[in-house]
Amino acid sequence: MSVLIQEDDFDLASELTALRSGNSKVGAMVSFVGLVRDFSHNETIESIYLEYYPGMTEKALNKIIAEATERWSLINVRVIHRIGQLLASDQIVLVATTALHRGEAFAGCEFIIDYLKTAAPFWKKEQTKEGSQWLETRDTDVKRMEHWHNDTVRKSA
Amino acid sequence: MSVLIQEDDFDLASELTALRSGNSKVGAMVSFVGLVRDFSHNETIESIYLEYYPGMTEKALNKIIAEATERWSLINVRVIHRIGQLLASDQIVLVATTALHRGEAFAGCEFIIDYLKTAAPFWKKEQTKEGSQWLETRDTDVKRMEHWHNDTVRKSA
Amino acid sequence: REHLKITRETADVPTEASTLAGLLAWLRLRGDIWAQELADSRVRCAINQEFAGLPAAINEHDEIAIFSPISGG
Amino acid sequence: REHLKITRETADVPTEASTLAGLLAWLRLRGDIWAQELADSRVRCAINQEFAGLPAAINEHDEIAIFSPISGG
Repeated sequence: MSVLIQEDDFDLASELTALRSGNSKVGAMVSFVGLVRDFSHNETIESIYLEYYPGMTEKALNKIIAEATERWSLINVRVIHRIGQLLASDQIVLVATTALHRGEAFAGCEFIIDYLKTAAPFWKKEQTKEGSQWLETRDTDVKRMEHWHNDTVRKSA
Repeated sequence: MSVLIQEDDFDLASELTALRSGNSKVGAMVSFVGLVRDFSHNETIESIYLEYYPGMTEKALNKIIAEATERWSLINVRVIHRIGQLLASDQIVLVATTALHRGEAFAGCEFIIDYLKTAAPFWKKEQTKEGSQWLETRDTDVKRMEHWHNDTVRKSA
Repeated sequence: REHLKITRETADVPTEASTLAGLLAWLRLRGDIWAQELADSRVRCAINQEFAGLPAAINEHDEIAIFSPISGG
Repeated sequence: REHLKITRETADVPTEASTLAGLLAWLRLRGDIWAQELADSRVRCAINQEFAGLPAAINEHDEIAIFSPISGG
């Protein structure tokens, strides 16, 4: 169960290898990688820039992981979130889970990224030659997060 | 969109790198790896052995992928399933998806592995010194597959 | 599968076995172990590499597969 | 954030600003841009690095954070 916030890129392969090693009960590993999409929707954008709130962000992520492990029987969890300047196709975030069975690994992974999007203090801005613009929370992210409050969802998987 | 059935192990890192490259619109990549759990539930088991139905199994997997891409807007899909003798902690199966947004990548990945478990002809047996035993379809796998027939699920994500 | 010790066989089936249900019934006549392993509720069938239900018709030269429960992944 | 050009400030707040709602109201008195950016509906707050609602009480030496909408991942 570990959280890392860093400017550097992460090596997906070694993260996943480390995550599943050391416990031979692991039957399922699910990973999510969020990537910077190209800027074809607005070609003046040259990069994005991510900030966080040192101290609080780590706490918020650990709290999200704790809630996930309370809901589902997860063997291991890894969250890495990058900050600073990122270009198109760069990796932004990794959420990976292992469990005995896939239902738990899937649910835990999706829950963590859905909560991260709305409850972990990160801010993203798009940078153009002229300046930059902070992004708003996406409505669809709020809806996805709220979906987990639903009682049938709480108990499934 | 490609399917591979092979005895050899697969390199998760290069598979995922290949999957996301070549399309800068990819915003989300989700992967599932199924692993052989240890045999602590029955220590006489030494390995498992997987068979398939050449021709039909590939067709069945391609059909599952086609249905997933019809339901969700997936950019790329990769399925690799191993056959032959496998030991504890070995990788059995990879399902990986890319999409613009994570909802589609998660749903497509989970749908494909759920259908694979019940609708792709693979057979698994547990091997002990004394002999071997073919496994039955797990009830929980059938339930997970049926869940996708639900109308609200069909339209979500 | 192991119980029947046969993985592939080419057979001339009687005309009354013109559906999967009919074929299974005919094969079960071979005796105890066949009757037990090929119970309608235990097997799934494919015709020419596509899943097919018990009422499905069988035609000449069709490739019929009778499966024990599948368990991949 | 960029609009206010301040990322961190240590301030003596009047006693009537003893809740987050009170603090926001007091900060909005600083003028136009503050009033606009710090509308109750736009911001989220944290006290000592934990999310907190507008009625939450503020105590001496608390670390208060006022966020614009978050957008990570």
